Amino acid sequence: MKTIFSLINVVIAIAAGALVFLGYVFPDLLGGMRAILLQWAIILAAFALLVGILNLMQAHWRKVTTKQPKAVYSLVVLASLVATLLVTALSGPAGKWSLWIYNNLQVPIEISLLAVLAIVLAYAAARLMRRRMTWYTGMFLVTVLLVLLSTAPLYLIGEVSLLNSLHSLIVDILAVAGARGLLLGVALGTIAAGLRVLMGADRPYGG
Amino acid sequence: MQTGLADIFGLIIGFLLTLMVLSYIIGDNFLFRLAMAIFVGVASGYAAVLVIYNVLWYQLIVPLLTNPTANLALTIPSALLGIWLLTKGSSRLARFGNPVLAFLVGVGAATAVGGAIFGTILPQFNASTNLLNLQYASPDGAGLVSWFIKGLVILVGTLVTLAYFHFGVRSQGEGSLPQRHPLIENFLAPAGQAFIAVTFGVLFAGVYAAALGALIDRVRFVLDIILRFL
Amino acid sequence: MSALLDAYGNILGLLLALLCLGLIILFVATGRNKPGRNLREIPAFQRFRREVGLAVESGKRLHISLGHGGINEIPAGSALVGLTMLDRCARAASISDRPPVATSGDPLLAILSQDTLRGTYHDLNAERLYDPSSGRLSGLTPLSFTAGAIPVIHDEQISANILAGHFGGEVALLTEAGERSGSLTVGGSDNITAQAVLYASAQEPLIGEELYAGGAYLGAGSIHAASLRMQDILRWLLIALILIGALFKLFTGGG
Amino acid sequence: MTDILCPVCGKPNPPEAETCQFCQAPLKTSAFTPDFDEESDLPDWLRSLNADQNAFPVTSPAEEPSNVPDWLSSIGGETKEKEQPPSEAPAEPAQEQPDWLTDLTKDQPVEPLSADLPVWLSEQAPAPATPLSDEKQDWTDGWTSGEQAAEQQAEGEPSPSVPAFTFDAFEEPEKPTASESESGDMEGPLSTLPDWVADVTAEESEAEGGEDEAALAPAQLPSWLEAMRPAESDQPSTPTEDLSGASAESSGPLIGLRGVLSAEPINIRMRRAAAYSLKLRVTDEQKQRVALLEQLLADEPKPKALPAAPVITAQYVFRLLIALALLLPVIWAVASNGRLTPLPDASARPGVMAMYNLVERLPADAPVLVAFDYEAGYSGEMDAAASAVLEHLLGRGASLALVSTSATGPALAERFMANLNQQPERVNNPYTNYANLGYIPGGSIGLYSLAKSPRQSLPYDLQGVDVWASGPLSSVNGIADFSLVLVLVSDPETARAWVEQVGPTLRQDGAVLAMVASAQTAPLVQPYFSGNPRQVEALISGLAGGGAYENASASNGPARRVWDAYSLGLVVSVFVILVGTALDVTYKALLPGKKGK
Repeated sequence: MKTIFSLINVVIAIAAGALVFLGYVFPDLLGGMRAILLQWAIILAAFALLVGILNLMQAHWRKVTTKQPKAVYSLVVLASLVATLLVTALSGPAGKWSLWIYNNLQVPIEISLLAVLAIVLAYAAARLMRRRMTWYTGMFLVTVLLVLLSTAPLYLIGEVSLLNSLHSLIVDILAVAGARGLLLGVALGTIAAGLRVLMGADRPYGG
Repeated sequence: MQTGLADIFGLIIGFLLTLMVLSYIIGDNFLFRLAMAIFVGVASGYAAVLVIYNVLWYQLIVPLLTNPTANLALTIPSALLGIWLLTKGSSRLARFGNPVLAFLVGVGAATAVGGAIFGTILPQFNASTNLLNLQYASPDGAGLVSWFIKGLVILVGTLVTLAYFHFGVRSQGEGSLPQRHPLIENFLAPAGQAFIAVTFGVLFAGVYAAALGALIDRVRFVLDIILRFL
Repeated sequence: MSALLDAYGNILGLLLALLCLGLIILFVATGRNKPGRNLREIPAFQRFRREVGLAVESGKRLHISLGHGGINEIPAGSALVGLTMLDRCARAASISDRPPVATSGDPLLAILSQDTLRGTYHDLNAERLYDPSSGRLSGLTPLSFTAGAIPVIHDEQISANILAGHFGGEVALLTEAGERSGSLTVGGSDNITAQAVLYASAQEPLIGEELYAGGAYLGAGSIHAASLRMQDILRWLLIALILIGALFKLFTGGG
Repeated sequence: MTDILCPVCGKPNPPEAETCQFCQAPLKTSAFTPDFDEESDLPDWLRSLNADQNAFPVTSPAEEPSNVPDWLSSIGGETKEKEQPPSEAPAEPAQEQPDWLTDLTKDQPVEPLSADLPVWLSEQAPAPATPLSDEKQDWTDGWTSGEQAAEQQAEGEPSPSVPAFTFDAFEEPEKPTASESESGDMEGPLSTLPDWVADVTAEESEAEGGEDEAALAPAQLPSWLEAMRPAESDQPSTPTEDLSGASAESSGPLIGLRGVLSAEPINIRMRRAAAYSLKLRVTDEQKQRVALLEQLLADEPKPKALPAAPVITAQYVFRLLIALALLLPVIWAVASNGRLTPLPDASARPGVMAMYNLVERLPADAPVLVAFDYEAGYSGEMDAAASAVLEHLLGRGASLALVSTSATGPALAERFMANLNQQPERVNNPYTNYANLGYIPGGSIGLYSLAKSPRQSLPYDLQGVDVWASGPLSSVNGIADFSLVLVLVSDPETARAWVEQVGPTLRQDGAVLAMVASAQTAPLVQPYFSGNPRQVEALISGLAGGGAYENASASNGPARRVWDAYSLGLVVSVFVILVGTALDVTYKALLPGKKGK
């Protein structure tokens, strides 16, 4: 009985995938069908968000009820989640109190996390040569230093034309070439991963 | 006055949260964890209301209430499939939601393949073949040589970077370890790896510059608050 | 040539997809692709496999982070590969004292990670060992997902972190938490900005399309190895066509 | 009515039969008929169940009462083995195993489970685990063969064939005292046995009884049965007493026997049943050993606590030094609020000049679509990068429509506009000529539908007002009707999605796509600006681009306020990374013995 259901799941995945992909190829013929399926997917993603929120709350609630270590943080997550849901739902996404929560809690924390990222990246760059001493990591480090120096006029000195030309050589030529090769490689990998699902070989949906 | 008070109170909370997060630089501590817990709750709650408001309310419930017959192909099936997907919320009923998940994974896979082919491979192919296209050289012919060298370097860089990732190996003769073709192993791969190292250096510097902008913004914010309240 | 692409781009895209499909089926059918036998060695996967064994013996846990890319958007490809690697990790470490945990930043991805873990334990006749909270949604925005994953790395005796999915520059916060808690970090992403950050901060970065070879290197079946052979064939086909196209436009003045 | 068991061959016969239908032995020897008809008050389902039980007394090992003496449980033991499920057919041979896995599994020899177990347990030891049979078992072979064995240990309960580890197994069956056995009454240890046992013992006692009733006419036994008759030597040699006149036993296991030894059934039955205490006689040493074993079993599944890592390490100090070296100069530069470093020159940055010219060429009251597609974390950099451009747009009298493909984008847009209105020149005359259309869900799919039809994709603004009916947006039907589409973006994927999904529609109708990209995204958007054909008409890269734009538009924006700190920060960062690398490599070189971690 179970194999019948998994077979049905595989057929659904392949059929939906084929229709959407053919919608790319024949936009006039199947473009409308593709748009509808994609619109369904957008709305289903919103329903999935409801399940996701439930999952998040269940996980933290279980931590609190089973008194696992550091469960106090889970309690704080639940409290802030419920409070934000209530305030934002009542006053609307662009309401005064929603924006108050967003501007005074979420934005400062996110910017501070990126500020910590600056220190973390500097530390990672400083330890790179110790972790992997090769010609390529050396080239990487030299490139980082040159680009940082040429991103803005030097302090007190101002613009240095040599640095600017180095900057455009590195960014406009070498990086564009490497980025294009990387993007093409990633695209090949994405095609392979997607086709395995469309063939029914990979079935992450419990097929 | 009441709004003024809320703003001041907000600034103080923002100030405290900023210091709590920056304390992670010294080490993982209680204040940082508290700030992270608040952040996960607030961000998830706000994003949830936004999505429910913009998608479920405006694109599903309002059309169903105001004009049920319009756009039937969109509203009814997605509402039914959505409710069906809610079974994934309980671990006992989760198995029944697999068909809807299969639909979403199928659509996602097709979007990925379509995006990769029509969004990356064809445009990048077209842009790469235009690198030496005289049509796009500068009209007055000035700097033709530098334009050509620039185009050639980008073309070669793109191809050797792509070649570097070759996965297949074959034994190159009796008793030797399986290896990639000597042309790849000794020429294309090292050149490709050099281009990759430079590209990653540029991208890393970009991320660092953005993060430095955030660090300066936070330092300015903290100093502003201190100066304001002292 | 550009006019050709604009006019027949759709058909060319379809032919390319069918060619890829045909090559995969051909290589699976001919079976000339023994898994793990004729692929170049990637240090990251080599060290990761050893780390899985050490994790089981030392009673530690594996953490697989699937990123915050949506399943019905372009980054779906990296998310699908992340789920395959999650399945392989769960199989290998299912007898550990502390079974693996998966974090993600997209609701659909969190549901899929739970289904993947349930399916894996079902295959191993150990459905009792499956714990629904091992597939977690740690936050709904990119940075809140990262903020939710950092405590997992610090608190849950993690021996190895596998970052496989769509990340941004903030992925360095996860590798930093890994380094502070003394765990190995193997990481790859479809976003090349995140790859650049992982190149500098992860102990074992996966660069370019190496992330997509995860299934083949972890023995997820012959179709993954066949996919890699298809990618190699396509790679050289693209290189040849780009060269021919560039020379054609050079000599014909844009044609 | 109950079938009658044949006294000779023990097979069930219908109640009305005179002789056994199998061996023709006479049935009516005044056999035992129960005092009361137990059947009548049983429910139907139990009756059918009861009948079956009497006919085929099958007791599954698991239900076997634990207080059964050993001699009986060993019979059960045999039945258990018979019931042992045949081991599954050997699975197909595992797929060839990759080299790295065979090395992995070679180091962990799997000891046979039953090597040093006690005999009674090792017989019951589970069959060796069979590897997975589906095509995916390869590098995990080592794990799965271990798994199933461990799984059975992890289960904690013994596999069905291993008898539950109970103390009764050690109990010595109490020997019935002489008087009880003679009285034949069922007061002894058998008194609590189920009916089927009683039937078994009744058959045996009848067989024995057979010899006493030599007077019964010998049955004409069939030859094959005659051959099975026990040899003469088994026959008791002593003459038996003539008991034909004695009364036959009417109940208990000795039913039907005549002349059972002289005890009076009634007064025996009247005595209170002897209480057999089930209290265990276990020595203290045994108790300790059992407690130790229980402790071992309890600890096995519990994950072991791991040693906490030291807090202060060389890495920790190194990290603190780097943080201080970066933070102190930045704090000083921000606190001093100097204007020592000039803003970057806009003419040296083609993307900035292109943006400036674009905005300058906009007609008055032109509708402009502004997408806030960056995460809140990047607003420190993006506010400084984009403020000058939007100030310029507001100065030109453009009417803005704000959208976002990120869930928190709309709030970010409101925050940005609020900051703009806090500029000195707008405190008294805030700018309100904008509509916040909210969030476009679905990432690139959402952009595809926005490019097709903005009105259908975003029907209402955040306040729920239909902004397309009237006002500056009433003239906009398609996305190309916007004079400018300006995307503020911090993620390369999002930038690519705008170029691929919206770009083609804009180019078809001559509309313009411009971007303000974060410094991390600019290198990947650059090819779209410098490529041929140009897919992004103008590009501002990060804070440096914002500074250049402020330079071009001679405005005193946020970029100028932090410019000194930014340029000093970059120089200090280069210095910190260089010195840090040198120190770290030297530190590793000086300590060759210690493995660099």
